[in-house]
Amino acid sequence: SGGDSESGGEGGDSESGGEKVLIFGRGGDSVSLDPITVTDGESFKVTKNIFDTLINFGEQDTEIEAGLASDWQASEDGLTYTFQLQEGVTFHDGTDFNAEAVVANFERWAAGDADQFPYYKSMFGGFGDEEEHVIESVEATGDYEVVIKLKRPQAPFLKNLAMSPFGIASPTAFEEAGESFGDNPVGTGPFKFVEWQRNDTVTIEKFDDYWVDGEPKLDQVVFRAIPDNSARLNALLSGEIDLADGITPSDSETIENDENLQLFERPSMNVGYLGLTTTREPFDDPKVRQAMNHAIDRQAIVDSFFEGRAEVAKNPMPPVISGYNDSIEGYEYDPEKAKELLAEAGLEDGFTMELWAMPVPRPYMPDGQKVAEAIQSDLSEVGITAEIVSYEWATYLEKAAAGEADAFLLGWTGDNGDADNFLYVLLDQDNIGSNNYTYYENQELHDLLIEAQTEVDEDARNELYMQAQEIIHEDAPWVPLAHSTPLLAGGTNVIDFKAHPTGSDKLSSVDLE
Amino acid sequence: MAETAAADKQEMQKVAGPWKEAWRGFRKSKVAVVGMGIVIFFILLAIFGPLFTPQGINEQNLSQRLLPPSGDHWMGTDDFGRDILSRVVYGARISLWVGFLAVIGSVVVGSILGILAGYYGRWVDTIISRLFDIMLAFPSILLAIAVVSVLGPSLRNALIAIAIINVPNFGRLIRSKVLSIKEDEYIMSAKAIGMKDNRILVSHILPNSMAPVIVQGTLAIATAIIEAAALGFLGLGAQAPSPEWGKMLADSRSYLTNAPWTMIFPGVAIMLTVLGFNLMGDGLRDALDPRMKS
Amino acid sequence: MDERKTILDVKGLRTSFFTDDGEVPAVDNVDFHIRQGEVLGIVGESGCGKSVTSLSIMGLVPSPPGKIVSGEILFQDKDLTKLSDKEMRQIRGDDIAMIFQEPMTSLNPLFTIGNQLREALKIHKKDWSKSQIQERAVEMMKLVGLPRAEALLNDYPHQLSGGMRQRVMIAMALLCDPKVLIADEPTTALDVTIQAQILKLIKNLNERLDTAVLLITHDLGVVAETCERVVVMYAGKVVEEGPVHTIFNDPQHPYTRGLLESVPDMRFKKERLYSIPGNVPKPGSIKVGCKYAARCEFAFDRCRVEDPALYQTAEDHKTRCFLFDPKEAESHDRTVVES
Amino acid sequence: MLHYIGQRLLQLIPVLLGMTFIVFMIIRAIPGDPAQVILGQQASEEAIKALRTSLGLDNPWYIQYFDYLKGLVTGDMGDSLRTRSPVSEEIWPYLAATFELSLFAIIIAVVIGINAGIISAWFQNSWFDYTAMVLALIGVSMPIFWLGLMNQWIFSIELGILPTTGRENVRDPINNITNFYVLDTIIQGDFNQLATVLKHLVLPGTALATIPMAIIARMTRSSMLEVMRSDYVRTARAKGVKMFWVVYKHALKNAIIPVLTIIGLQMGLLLGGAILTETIFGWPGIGRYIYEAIGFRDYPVIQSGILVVAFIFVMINLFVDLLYGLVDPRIKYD
Amino acid sequence: MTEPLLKVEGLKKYFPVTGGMFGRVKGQVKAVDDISFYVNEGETLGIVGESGCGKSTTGRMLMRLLDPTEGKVTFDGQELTSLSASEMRKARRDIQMVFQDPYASLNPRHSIEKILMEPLNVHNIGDPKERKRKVHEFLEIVGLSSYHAKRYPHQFSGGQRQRIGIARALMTNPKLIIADEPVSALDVSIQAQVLNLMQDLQRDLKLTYIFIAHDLGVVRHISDRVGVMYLGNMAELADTESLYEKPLHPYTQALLSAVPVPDPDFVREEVVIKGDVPSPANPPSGCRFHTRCPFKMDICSQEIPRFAEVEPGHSVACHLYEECRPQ
Ligand SMILES: Nc1ncnc2c1ncn2[C@@H]1O[C@H](COP(=O)(O)OP(=O)(O)OP(=O)(O)O)[C@@H](O)[C@H]1O
Ligand SMILES: Nc1ncnc2c1ncn2[C@@H]1O[C@H](COP(=O)(O)OP(=O)(O)OP(=O)(O)O)[C@@H](O)[C@H]1O
Ligand SMILES: [Mg+2]
Ligand SMILES: [Mg+2]
Ligand code: NI
Repeated sequence: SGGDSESGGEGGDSESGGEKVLIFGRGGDSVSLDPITVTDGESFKVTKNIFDTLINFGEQDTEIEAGLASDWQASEDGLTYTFQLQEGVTFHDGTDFNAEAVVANFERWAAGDADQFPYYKSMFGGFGDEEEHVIESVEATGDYEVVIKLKRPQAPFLKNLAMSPFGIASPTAFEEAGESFGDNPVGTGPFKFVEWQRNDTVTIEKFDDYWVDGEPKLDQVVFRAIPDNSARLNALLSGEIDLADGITPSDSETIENDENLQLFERPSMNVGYLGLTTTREPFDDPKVRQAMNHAIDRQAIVDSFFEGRAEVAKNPMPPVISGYNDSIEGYEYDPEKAKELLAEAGLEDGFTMELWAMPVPRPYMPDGQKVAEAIQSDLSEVGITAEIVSYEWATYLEKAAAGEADAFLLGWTGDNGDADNFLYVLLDQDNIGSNNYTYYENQELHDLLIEAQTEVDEDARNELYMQAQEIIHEDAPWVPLAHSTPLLAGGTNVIDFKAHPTGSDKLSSVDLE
Repeated sequence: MAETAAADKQEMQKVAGPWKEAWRGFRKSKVAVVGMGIVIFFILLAIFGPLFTPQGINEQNLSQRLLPPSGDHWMGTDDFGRDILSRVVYGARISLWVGFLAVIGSVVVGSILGILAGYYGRWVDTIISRLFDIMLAFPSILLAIAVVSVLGPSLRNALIAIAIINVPNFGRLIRSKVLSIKEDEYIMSAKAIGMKDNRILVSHILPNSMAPVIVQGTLAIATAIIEAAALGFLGLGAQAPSPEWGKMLADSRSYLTNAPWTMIFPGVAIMLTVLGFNLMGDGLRDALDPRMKS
Repeated sequence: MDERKTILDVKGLRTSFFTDDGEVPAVDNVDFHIRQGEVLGIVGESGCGKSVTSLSIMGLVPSPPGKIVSGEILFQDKDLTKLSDKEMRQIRGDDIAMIFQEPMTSLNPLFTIGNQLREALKIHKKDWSKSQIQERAVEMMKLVGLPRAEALLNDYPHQLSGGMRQRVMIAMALLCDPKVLIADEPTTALDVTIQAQILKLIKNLNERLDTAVLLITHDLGVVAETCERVVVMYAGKVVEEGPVHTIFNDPQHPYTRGLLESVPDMRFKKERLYSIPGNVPKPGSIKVGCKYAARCEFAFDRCRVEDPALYQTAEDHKTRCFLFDPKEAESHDRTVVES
Repeated sequence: MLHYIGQRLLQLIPVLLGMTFIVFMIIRAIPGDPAQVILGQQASEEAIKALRTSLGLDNPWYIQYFDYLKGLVTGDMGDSLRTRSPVSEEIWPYLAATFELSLFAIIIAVVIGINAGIISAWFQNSWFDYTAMVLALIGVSMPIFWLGLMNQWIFSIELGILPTTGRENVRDPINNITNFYVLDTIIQGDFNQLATVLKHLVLPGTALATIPMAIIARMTRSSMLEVMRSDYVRTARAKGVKMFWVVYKHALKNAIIPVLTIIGLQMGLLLGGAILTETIFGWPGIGRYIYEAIGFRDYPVIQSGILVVAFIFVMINLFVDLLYGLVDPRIKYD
Repeated sequence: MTEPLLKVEGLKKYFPVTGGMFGRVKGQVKAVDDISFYVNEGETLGIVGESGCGKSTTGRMLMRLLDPTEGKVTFDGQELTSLSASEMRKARRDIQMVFQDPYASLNPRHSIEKILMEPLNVHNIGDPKERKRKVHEFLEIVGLSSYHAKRYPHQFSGGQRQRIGIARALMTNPKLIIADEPVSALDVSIQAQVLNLMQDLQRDLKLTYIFIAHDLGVVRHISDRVGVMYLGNMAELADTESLYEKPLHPYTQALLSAVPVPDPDFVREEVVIKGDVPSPANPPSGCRFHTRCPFKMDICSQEIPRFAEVEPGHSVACHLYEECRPQ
């Protein structure tokens, strides 16, 4: 096909003045460009490039690395963190980055509420003087030194700081802009904000005074919203965009066969699963839940609907996360075994259930509907009649959270690469009604997870999580399905693009040929 | 005179009612007959087709995914390795079902409202007509989407939504027809005989306002099928694994490049069915609407 | 014998409609002629082919399904049926003009009267200036007796009454001084008092401008009052032709006689109307014999198998009935008819 | 005339009021919590609660409704729950995008549809007539999303002659002044850009134009056939008017009246009904804006969006009614 | 003198002209404005007048198919204008109507049998068998055959349809038949058939007719007395002979002189009137005919002339005859 990026509909006049402009096609528009106010990945995709965080994640993992903080020390008890800041950094508006600026950012965040700054609440427990607020104080102890004191130890504290919402913004700018800061973001990142046309494009351009030498390489990046997957692929094929997010696995072949295109795999940090609501019959019986695990042929699903670009899951979290228990043997596909278990549970004649399938593609499950169809067919082999039900995404989440589904497809993408962000959030009894959609409750598990939250010793902490995974395996509230590898595609002229597991990619080292 | 009477008597043997007359007119139009042929073909397909299809509609065979058309699978297979021919054949049942039911629903509701408005006039008319105005001012696809969002996506709810958005069309049509028939002389003569109003409504006005409703209904079935497909395409109609044509199109969109047959056949099926109804509707219009006669 | 020159001569005209039921001859072998400055009437009941005859002359038979199958229409020795579309257009509205039955619908509702009047002049008088055209339009409006002629030109048809509209139609037809004016039931849609005005106008204009008028009507009264000669049509055929006095005082064809007797007369009360039995046949439904045979009191065997010709019975008088076939005269006593 | 317009506008009030109420009730009957959707799957419960309160979603529905109405009276259409910016500001670019597309589509539809209809009627039962009418029938029988995809595939992927998505060349964006890009490029005299903008309009425009074009062609044809049989057309021919002028002057003006209604209706339908086309062609239009707002339960956007579309729809119809007056002197507005 | 079968006093019908947004009444069409007349049993009253003068409106009001704005209709001693809707429906057994348009007055979807049976069903006359017999009987009476019963209206010619319309009116054995232009749509030869039929029926069934028409010849032929209407008023009403031989009202004179006579030798005196009938929505003041009247006097535009007898049995509404009236 004639899809090299120079030809196509736009013709050769597109490259004006030899500037390097990267067009990044993605599935949706950003909500706001003030990272602390939002929770959606499409916003972070942009803000990641406008703002820097104190701590960075690794290039393609969630190991922590120096960011705006060039160095840091934690106290023994895990309650005090001292950060040395990078010197010679300026914000896009020309003001200096220093300890005062960091303190100002923290103060701004802590003065908010859950409505304004939802992620702050999720990650640091609360605001201001609230009991649950983990951070006790943030002080500038020098021009380039900041000390943060915690009320109680928080194991993933540094990882939290590396998350995109906590990008450091220019205090001058956000004080001046107030509410509208989201429309005029100012950070220290590799790119400056230029223009935002809602539901269409966000344009950012090279920040010449970026503190990392030689970066960024691009002159301009345009994020372009193309909600329809096929349309986005078509745009890539015709050269209207250079990079496309959210490539459907089924299209990977097309891209690989096109000599002008390359495929990028985003390292997996997610899990897609079939949740079994443990309060609803017959899934209140662990035997039935195990039977479900045996009845479903995950490998076939992964092969067909993830096009093999996923790893069959056996645990609720992906292997890249430390604390992953690889010694657990996943339930093998064994319809006979499943029937036996069902018989033991008194359901030799099978039963009828609703199987909820999500209506929208998610990174952890590119096509819920099709996975559901495959599961439906597997279940019918063991005598279970599943009716596929779907709601609109908003309704789906609400109803699932209310425990109205028998079994539902869902998934999770890690925020900070910590085990807590999977196991506690998704399966702890504290989160029933919220992200624990299965209403799964286990006191023993709860105790382990709570302990792990404050355990600062890495090995001891991992041990706790290993145990937790065993309990979950036995109780089988889920049928873990896959850890998918989300796909991106770009022209072969795109160099050094590294997809990040969190879903927001820093484009400072990317170049165009 | 005697001769004419005899000829007269002979002619009278073929007693042709107005419907028969219309049928005769209908038969004369080639396109209309072709249209009806297509429609009948799809109806037969819907009824008997599934008995003869090579494979069950939901029989998955992941090792046979996305096979191009061949002797075994005339229309190839889809991403579950299901036989597309079987699914397209079964899909006729769904689409026709949706088309007919949705239109019957809107005709019934629209007729009742339209007759009330047209015959009783005054404030009844004002209220009903305003309601129609409101509904017509809505972008209909958005209204359908909103209705499905409220009820939850399913074939049945898509059907309800389509029926709802079509109500004002029929309502208005019948209202105006009733208004014009009300002024016809045979209504006057029925009144002169001493007939009661509601009886006039049932035995004179209703049957005479049916012709345009039948025409419009046939055409509306066509639109309803497309609307159902559009909702299916948006994921708001039939749910997996149902072989609804719109849904099939949506499901196979990502294979357009490497397995185009997954998109071509359901698309062609929709087009043909809709074309059939449109042709038939046109023919009916010419046969039933004397204004169109040359 | 009339010395005036024949201006339009229709010979053996046959115009058919080709429908699903086959060929329907709406006008079947019709002959007649009009002389310069003469008013010729064509009478007949609904559907007998009067309008189709006039449309055939104008070359306006809706086609398809209609078609002039055979015959000649000689206008100033040119056969109109053989003319090209363009040549025909130049004759229409210029040499031969026409007014129609429905003054309410025959004017285009979306254009002003003036616009529609001037249009004809623009087509046929290409060398005229704007003001000349305007002047002529006003002149014609005045001629047909319309008040406020200038102002009326800027009005739309719906602002005029039926009688006024018919006057406008007449003005429009006469703009280019046509040699022949065809008036197809020009007063049927009008009230009697208005009808009287219009007929009077047509008659006046005919006398003043020496335009030949072909007046089509189904009203025998109108014919008696306006025409010099009459053609009676029945089921697509001319059944009788003659001067108006002859036709009314000495009708020959049984149909003509029946027709005259079945009209109630306003001047006196007939005890009982004569009524022709049966119905007017649908064109094409009678294939053999005389078309009137089924309703005719005097029909005999020959009438049912053979189509009578138009027999010349006197100078200027022709009848399509075997009773007037010189050959039949021997076996059939003429007195039968006259009794 | 002004009086008539005033009356029509007055009549509009109950319709629009009824409409806001119905929309309000329908969208609130949709299950799903905007706060949850806005914050996403990963958000905590408290965050959701706080957001609900701050968005005023805790108030009883009638208070919310009256607040909304109160806002409307002062020209305030509310703030988007998702982006927190006023709908009245946000909506304009979307509206302009859709308007430009619809206008383009309707112009194609009208120019081709009317002429095809006229020629079909003129040469009734000719091969042109048959072909045009069969094509028109196929046009109305085709799901446009399917047509759009096929066109996209053929013209931009396989042939590479037209762009697939969007309104402009993102690499070389145009200077936006009015949000009507065609207008913008003309104002700036930049004809290269104008060509680019037009190129972007072609595929979505034609996909969108197909159905109205077919409908207009059919309508024009039957309307023309009826008019061509009328007495005044016969009068015109009897005057010796050329067939071309008979058709294009006398017949067309009369035949166009019912077609005008259809054009108005279709234009209105395109405004709100282009969701599928906008999605497939990545067109940042109002249909998609509202559709996505439904997904996000962004109540103010849905309400105001539908209201605006309906308002325009009704205004277009009013405009068409006024046009009648221009075409048809028999219609008087008083 | 016996009571007339039908008596009409001061009958008026004003149609509101509505417009604007809330259907405001903008004016009135005075379709029928204060007319009075009577019809004796067994006679035929003809009503003539130009289009739009209110003939049909009058006919319909007599049957209460339209409710009169004002006035009284007494039929057979019963005051129709005060009857309730259901009483009126019963009364309609005795008054029936024949309509002008033979194509529009028969329901195209009903067979002839059904159409003719309907009045019997409505008024519950006889049992089904009897009804069927009666249908066939009346079909024969109006000159059709009983084998026509199963056919549909579109299979008949205009004249035949009009016969069916007459048969329908006869089904309930009415006393009075209001015929609203029953022959206007028919060809001359067919018109004669229908007129003869109506006369025969009147003789055989002792019917009373109100015969509405605009053809003066037809009216003369069939009527015993004739009323001439102009713009919602009754201009003149008299015995047929006296009206046609000695018309009094200038309008009647003009009307009679305008009718073309099928006799090329006939020469008549011309009373020419100019212009068109004014609109009933905006009728002239005083005598409504004054705008076209060749004998117009000053008083004509100011005062409405009384409609009263000037000679026995000959009433006229014209100021010319004001003096010669018996007081
Ligand atoms: N367009 C047509 N298609 C088919 N048949 C036609 C057409 N126009 C006329 N005819 C037939 O031709 C016959 C003659 O029609 P024509 O209009 O000449 O009658 P007419 O004498 O003018 O009657 P009327 O008094 O009703 O005007 C009619 O019987 C009619 O059925
Ligand atoms: N329903 C109505 N609403 C308003 N005006 C009406 C209505 N019916 C009749 N008219 C008006 O009343 C006047 C008399 O009408 P009517 O039908 O009685 O006349 P007519 O004498 O029967 O005329 P024609 O000879 O044309 O049948 C006309 O001007 C008509 O426009
Ligand atoms: Mg005619
Ligand atoms: Mg009348
Ligand atoms: Ni290529």
